[in-house]
Amino acid sequence: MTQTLNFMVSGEAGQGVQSIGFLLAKALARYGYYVFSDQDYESRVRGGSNFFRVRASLTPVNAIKDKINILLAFSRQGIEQHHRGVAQTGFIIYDTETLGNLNVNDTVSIPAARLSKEATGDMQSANTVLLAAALCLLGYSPEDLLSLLQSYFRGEAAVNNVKAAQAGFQYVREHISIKMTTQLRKIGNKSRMLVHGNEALSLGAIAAGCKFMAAYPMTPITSIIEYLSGKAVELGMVVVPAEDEIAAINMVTGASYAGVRAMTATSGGGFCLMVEGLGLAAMTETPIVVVEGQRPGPAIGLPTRQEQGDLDFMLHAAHGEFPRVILTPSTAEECFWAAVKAFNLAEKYQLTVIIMTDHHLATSYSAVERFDLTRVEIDRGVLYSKNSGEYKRHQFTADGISPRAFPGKPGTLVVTDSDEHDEAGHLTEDPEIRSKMVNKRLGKMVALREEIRLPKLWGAEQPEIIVAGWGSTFGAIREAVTTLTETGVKIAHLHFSEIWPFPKDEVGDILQDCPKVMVAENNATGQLAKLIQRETCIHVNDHVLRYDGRPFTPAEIIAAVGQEVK
Amino acid sequence: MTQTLNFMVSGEAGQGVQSIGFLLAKALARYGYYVFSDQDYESRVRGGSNFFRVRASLTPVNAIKDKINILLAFSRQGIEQHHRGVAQTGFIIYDTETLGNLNVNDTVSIPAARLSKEATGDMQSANTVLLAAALCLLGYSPEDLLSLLQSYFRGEAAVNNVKAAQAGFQYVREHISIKMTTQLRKIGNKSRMLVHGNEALSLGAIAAGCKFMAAYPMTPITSIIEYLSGKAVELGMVVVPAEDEIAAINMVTGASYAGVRAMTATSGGGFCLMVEGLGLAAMTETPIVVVEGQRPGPAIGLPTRQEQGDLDFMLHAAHGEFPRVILTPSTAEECFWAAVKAFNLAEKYQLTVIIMTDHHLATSYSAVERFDLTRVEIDRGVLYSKNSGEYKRHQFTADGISPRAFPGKPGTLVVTDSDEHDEAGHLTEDPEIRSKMVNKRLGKMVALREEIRLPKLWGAEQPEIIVAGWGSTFGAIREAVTTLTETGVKIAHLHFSEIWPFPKDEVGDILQDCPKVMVAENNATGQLAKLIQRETCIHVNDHVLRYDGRPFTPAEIIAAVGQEVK
Amino acid sequence: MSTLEDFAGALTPSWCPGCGNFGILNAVKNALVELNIAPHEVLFVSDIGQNGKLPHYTRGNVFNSLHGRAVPPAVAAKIINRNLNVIIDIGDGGAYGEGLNHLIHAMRRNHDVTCLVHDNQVYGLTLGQASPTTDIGGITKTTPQGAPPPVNPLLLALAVDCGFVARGFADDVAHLAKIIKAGVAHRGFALIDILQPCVSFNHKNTHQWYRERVYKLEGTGYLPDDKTAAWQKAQEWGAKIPTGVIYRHERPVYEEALPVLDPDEDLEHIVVSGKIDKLITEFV
Amino acid sequence: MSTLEDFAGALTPSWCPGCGNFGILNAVKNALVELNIAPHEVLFVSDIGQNGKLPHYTRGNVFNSLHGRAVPPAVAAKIINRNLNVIIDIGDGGAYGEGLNHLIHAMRRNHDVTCLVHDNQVYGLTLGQASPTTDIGGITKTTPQGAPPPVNPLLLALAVDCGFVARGFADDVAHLAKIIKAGVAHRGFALIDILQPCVSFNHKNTHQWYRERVYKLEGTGYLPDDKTAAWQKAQEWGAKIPTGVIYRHERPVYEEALPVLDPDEDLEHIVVSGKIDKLITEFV
Ligand SMILES: Cc1ncc(C[n+]2csc(CCOP(=O)(O)OP(=O)(O)O)c2C)c(N)n1
Ligand SMILES: Cc1ncc(C[n+]2csc(CCOP(=O)(O)OP(=O)(O)O)c2C)c(N)n1
Ligand code: SF4
Ligand code: SF4
Ligand SMILES: [Mg+2]
Ligand SMILES: [Mg+2]
Repeated sequence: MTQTLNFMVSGEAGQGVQSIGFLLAKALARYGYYVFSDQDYESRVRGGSNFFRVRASLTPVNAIKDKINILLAFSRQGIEQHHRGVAQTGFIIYDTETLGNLNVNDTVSIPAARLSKEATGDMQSANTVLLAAALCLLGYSPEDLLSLLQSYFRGEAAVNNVKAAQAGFQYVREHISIKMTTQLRKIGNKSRMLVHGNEALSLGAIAAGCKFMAAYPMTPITSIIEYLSGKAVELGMVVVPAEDEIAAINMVTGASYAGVRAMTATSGGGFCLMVEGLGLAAMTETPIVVVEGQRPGPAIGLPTRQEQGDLDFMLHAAHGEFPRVILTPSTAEECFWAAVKAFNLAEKYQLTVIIMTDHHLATSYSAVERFDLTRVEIDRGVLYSKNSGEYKRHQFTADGISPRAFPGKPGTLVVTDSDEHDEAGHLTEDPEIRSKMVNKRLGKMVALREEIRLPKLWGAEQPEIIVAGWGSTFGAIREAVTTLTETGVKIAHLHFSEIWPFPKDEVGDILQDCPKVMVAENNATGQLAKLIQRETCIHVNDHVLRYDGRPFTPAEIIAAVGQEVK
Repeated sequence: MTQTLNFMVSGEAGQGVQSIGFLLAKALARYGYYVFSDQDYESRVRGGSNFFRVRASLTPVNAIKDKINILLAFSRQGIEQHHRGVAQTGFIIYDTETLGNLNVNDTVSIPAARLSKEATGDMQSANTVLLAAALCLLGYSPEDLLSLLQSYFRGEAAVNNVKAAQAGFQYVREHISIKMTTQLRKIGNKSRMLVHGNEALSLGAIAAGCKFMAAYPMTPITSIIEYLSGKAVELGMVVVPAEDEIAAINMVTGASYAGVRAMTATSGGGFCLMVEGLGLAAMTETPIVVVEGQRPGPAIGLPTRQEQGDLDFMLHAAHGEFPRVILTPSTAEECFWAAVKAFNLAEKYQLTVIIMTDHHLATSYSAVERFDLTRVEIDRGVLYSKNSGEYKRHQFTADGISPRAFPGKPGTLVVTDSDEHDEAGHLTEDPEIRSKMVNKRLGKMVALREEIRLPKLWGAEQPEIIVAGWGSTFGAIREAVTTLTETGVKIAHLHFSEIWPFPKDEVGDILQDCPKVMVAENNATGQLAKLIQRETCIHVNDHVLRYDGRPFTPAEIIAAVGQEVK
Repeated sequence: MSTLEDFAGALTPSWCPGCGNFGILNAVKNALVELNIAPHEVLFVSDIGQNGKLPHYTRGNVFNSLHGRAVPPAVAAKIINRNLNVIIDIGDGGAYGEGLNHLIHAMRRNHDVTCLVHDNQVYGLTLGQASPTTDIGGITKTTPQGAPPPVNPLLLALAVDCGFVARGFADDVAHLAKIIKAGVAHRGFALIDILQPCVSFNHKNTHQWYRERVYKLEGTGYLPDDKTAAWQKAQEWGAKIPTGVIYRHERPVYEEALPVLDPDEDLEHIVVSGKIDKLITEFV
Repeated sequence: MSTLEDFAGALTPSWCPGCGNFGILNAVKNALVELNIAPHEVLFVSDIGQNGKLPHYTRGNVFNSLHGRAVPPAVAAKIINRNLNVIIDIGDGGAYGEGLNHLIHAMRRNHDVTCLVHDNQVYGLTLGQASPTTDIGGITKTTPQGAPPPVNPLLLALAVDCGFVARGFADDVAHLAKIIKAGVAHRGFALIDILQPCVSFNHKNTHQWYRERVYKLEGTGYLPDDKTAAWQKAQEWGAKIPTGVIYRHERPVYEEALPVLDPDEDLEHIVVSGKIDKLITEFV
């Protein structure tokens, strides 16, 4: 196999684009390939035109790149829109009997509907026929596909899909003479997990011992709620489908106050409704974790599309001044670790940790090593021990962190208030106590700075251009910088997976010697650029921005940087 | 009269501190004095310890300064807490018969309760006796006070308060031999309006033709709602007491869509709930005006206290990216003009204008010239005229501004959507239209920059220190800079009454030649400082910050700057 | 005379084939035509959800709001322009979950708008989670152990004395159109909860399920003028599900006590009017 | 044995002399003592308003929340720690205005908490604007032309089948304490609407006004077990105002279907448990 192999599954909503794309990716992951996939779909349940891309590689991949080698098409529109993206050596696989003959080159026609009907009695498994045909052409073992289908489907569906796949394999063997130059094989003996960002994040929360979630559905984070809801009983966890986002965040704060690790998840619109609750968590110094999955705004915007437009908002949401932490994981794997870290920082510093993700990261599958659970550590921060006199929830301490206690223990009353309060948690209007409480809360930022993982400069030694990014653009930027470095450009990539508190001194040091600092961001105003300017006073004048609701491709970044180096 | 004369009225909540303070200020304003007053009160209805300060001057004043000349005290605590603030030549006026004799110097004892009882039958007008006594000592004409009382009180209360005042005058004439060196007199023949920031802002909204308000009560903006509610019928205006702040902002957007100028008002906590609605107004390009009255946060914080902690939040509230305008009036008079301008900019650019005020500005009375209504201009922006083909609410135009039409006209359908939409207002997921719509909206910022009044540098020519500020700190900073300039410090004041879009080039030009740039802000993190850094890349390292819930005094700023120049 | 063609929409519906929303769309169009209302006289204020797309599939003025927030802009627009026939399209999630507070207070204040709740007992647009009206025990991805007891929207409406409380069924377009006509004609807030089969995500309350249970109140002798009878009737849910007007009664409309506003008013006149001058004088 | 002294608060009340809240405070203390509950076994979750200060004037665990948001943290804390007696103190503004959505859904789901609504029919802390329960026509600074019809909280509770619906009167401390005791003892959501005179801002519904009208349901033969009877009784308001338990009925408690959590659990054990390992395997 050449370095990477690119697939696309395209069709209407409701035609199984998502399932077949997923099965394809999973089949490749099980063979030990690195896999990255992304999804593009409209905000509707049936019809329209969606696609699911899968890139398989022998080395780690975190972006979609290059032309399509195999396009599995379920609809005419799926072919019309994408056949131009197919590589010269690539193929379009579809059912001419149902879609008719489209005048495009290099097609492999499989009578999928008919084969499904013959094998299973109905046409519902036609797509599985196409999937099997594609994998057969690539030398994938029928047994391995059948066992995958058996683990994915249940009951009758499993039986039918297996039959359909068998028919697909058989048809290709009997009727198709094309030989693919690339043939798949098992790489090593370890198969990888196939997870998208939301799944990885959910697993991270479980690993961190999260016991309570309350949330309201919203694209792109709904699958976190659904995954955890499905596992809750098994895990001894509670997931409450709240009446709205306001309830969700305040329930989470209540649960955390009562003693457990708790989180919520939402998108920008729902986050808007949580803003007042952020302030409550801050004032009561209650640790909570909030996942914010970005999508294009303002308002409802493009519900199923991609954007990184909320950084400014997350940095400054809510009135008044208080500390917070913002993590911006860049890959599915980082989502797992961000969740673990989020709960630790939240409890250690008794504040809100926001994990920013986005539609692209949330829904893109990648094949990753099994998460190493031995690396997971739990730090609940300072807990109250009885010997320390009468309990004061907001006791002044050197580092601003007051030992926590949970309500319900004899001899200990846990009192806290959303009004300004004294050490015991009671209302006060005293100006001195007020100032001390502000200092106590904001003072936590000092130690927090040490907790943030510093961004590492990657690429050329003394670069002439630095491209900075944050979150899910990682794969595209890294891929672009790699390519450019290979062509001799002295370029490097500075990526932020943990963005607040901002490591301003270190970043200042890195950037100040570089003649050109660019940002690549999936937004229109260059929010990271503004943050860098504010924190370091270093001008960032060059932006590669994309804000049409789609994720970056490495090629775009290469093109934009190319213009600069010309 | 020396340059300024300082009064304080102190007592418990429910004892009439506010009314007597107001009457005192009004009496002075009617004589043509410049007056500035502020209020300090707890979040309770009865008891505690409040005060109301009044400063009268022959020249404009916008801050409280210097020691108290006359303290009118209604409670023992009021004396105990404040007698040390009384000038050597000052007096404490109180009723020894009810409060007992407190061991403080220079008191004028008036048997106010007894006099009230004798004059009116009960003791409810005792404070008016004290007020009259004070004014008598200062040579204020009894007739002028009586006519003030008659215009302030209604019915029986008017009769009783007049009697009480007469008793107060008479008592002083008969029993008090002290002579005040300062005697009040009528200055010129024009009496001034006495308004606080909220009243001025309300009048501005009325002058601008605001026809709809929806709001939910919250300190410190409640008096705007109450004032406008009281005048609504008379003005042909609608004020809806909404069920919550979410309803409030969305009602306002609906009313504006339907055709009228509309606004809401809230404080930080309520604003949190309006954040999603901001995005809706932005996406539908509906002009609205939002007044945000700051108070100390986070969460409930200190409901009746002072802070400027919400600038960062106002700049970045809501997910996604869209234009907005933020006005930060500095005086009551500016509140009036800010309201007028807000409605014009909102309609001209079809976006949200936020007017930031705060507790100090909202509740501090000042004596100002009658607002010059001939200077009020109304600009509703581009309205649709029938000749231009089928109506498209979000038509692409050179400046991004699409003509507005209102629903209900034959032949014109006004269609808009919180999802991304095409020119006609219909849902779209097209990437090209999406990008163009983003550009259309954000592009308005270009012309908006020209609308913003540039901050003027005030003070020394080539200053060695510039103190920058925004909003209600104006009076204290200006006063401090004046004093420092008089002592030979080369200092100047740069004040922002209109802060966003930020005039970055002009500010950069002003600041870059100055060796020391300081900010004075009523918050803990220096939010203006951060904004200046971000926009100009000029370091702002010196802060004078106050965040104990109280407004600045000029003396504090003088002290802080003094340390710098030493 | 307005016609069905006047209400032919700009976009092709993106709803699933078989979705109950098609019936609602037809009923809305028919009702408006029968009331002889022209598109420019209608203001659709829609929520977010499958329901919220309806206005784009017909013609009228359209203000599409946020999820759960259709009611506030709708009632405000009505306050400003009383000539508009304001129709709210909202889902069970938006109306009875996210936005319930607005609905209850709007019914209480009694604004003259018509609220069509596309009640598919599920969150449709977000792919099938439990909604506040999901039947008790309903298994969805967010209620794998079964949903808690649902909200009964009709009872909530009665509790705040809503003056027009009705239930329609999306599959009975003629009957639904009649209810909508009556709702639009009603002076005051009209709540019409519409049973709307969702073929993709609600596999319990299907077309078939509703058809077997739904009956019309008309002809049963039931009169919608007694609140206690309505309270009892509104609780009927199971083997038999009543549709039609459950309760109806006129009471003062909120905006009728308010000044009539003219959005086109030349605002400069307001300024030079003596009113503000008089107000200013009050501060001297 | 817990005693009244155990519940002596840290701060001196800042309420106005004569405020109805003093009666509520006493009733709460008495009820807890009579139930022999110790301060550490109580969690007060309070709203913002005059009501929200109550917990500071007695002893217990206290979580003071945001305006209108007392219910969500309260029910979540109860889910986490079932041993806590969770008491919500909230005003008519917070409960029936700003936070009504939470109240209704919490009653629907039936969490085992007790909700005391300090119903002074006015926004007290913000100095006297109309609240959702201000009597119809009530003149306040925000309703100079008179308030619209009020919300009837008891009807709303009945509409979502709340299992304990009661009304108390702040001036009848003994009776109120009895109701609170019953509410705390009730398995499930207990809504207790408490008539609370506000001497500073509500000059209509005064101590005197309530005293002349209020009567106890006990002894009238009324039984709180019939929902239709309750629906009718709950509408009585005017010359006579009933107090006592209006409706009572047990149904499943939301959190009883959930796993019991231990907040003190040593979290490291969760990680090394096989559960997460098994989940990870599902992704391979
Ligand atoms: C504040 C907010 N929360 C969540 C969402 C995501 N969302 C969009 S529609 C919807 C639910 C739709 O259910 P319903 O209101 O019943 O409408 P339906 O699609 O069933 O017609 C949700 C949760 C959102 N857009 N905004
Ligand atoms: C989001 C928000 N809006 C408004 C306020 C201001 N506020 C504080 S208490 C209150 C109303 C109080 O009325 P109620 O709930 O009846 O309590 P009471 O004071 O009468 O006991 C309001 C509007 C706030 N704190 N937060
Ligand atoms: S998901 Fe359900 S409600 Fe949405 S369009 Fe499809 S059938 Fe209709
Ligand atoms: S204002 Fe009313 S509710 Fe508040 S403390 Fe005073 S009497 Fe009580
Ligand atoms: Mg629905
Ligand atoms: Mg109240």
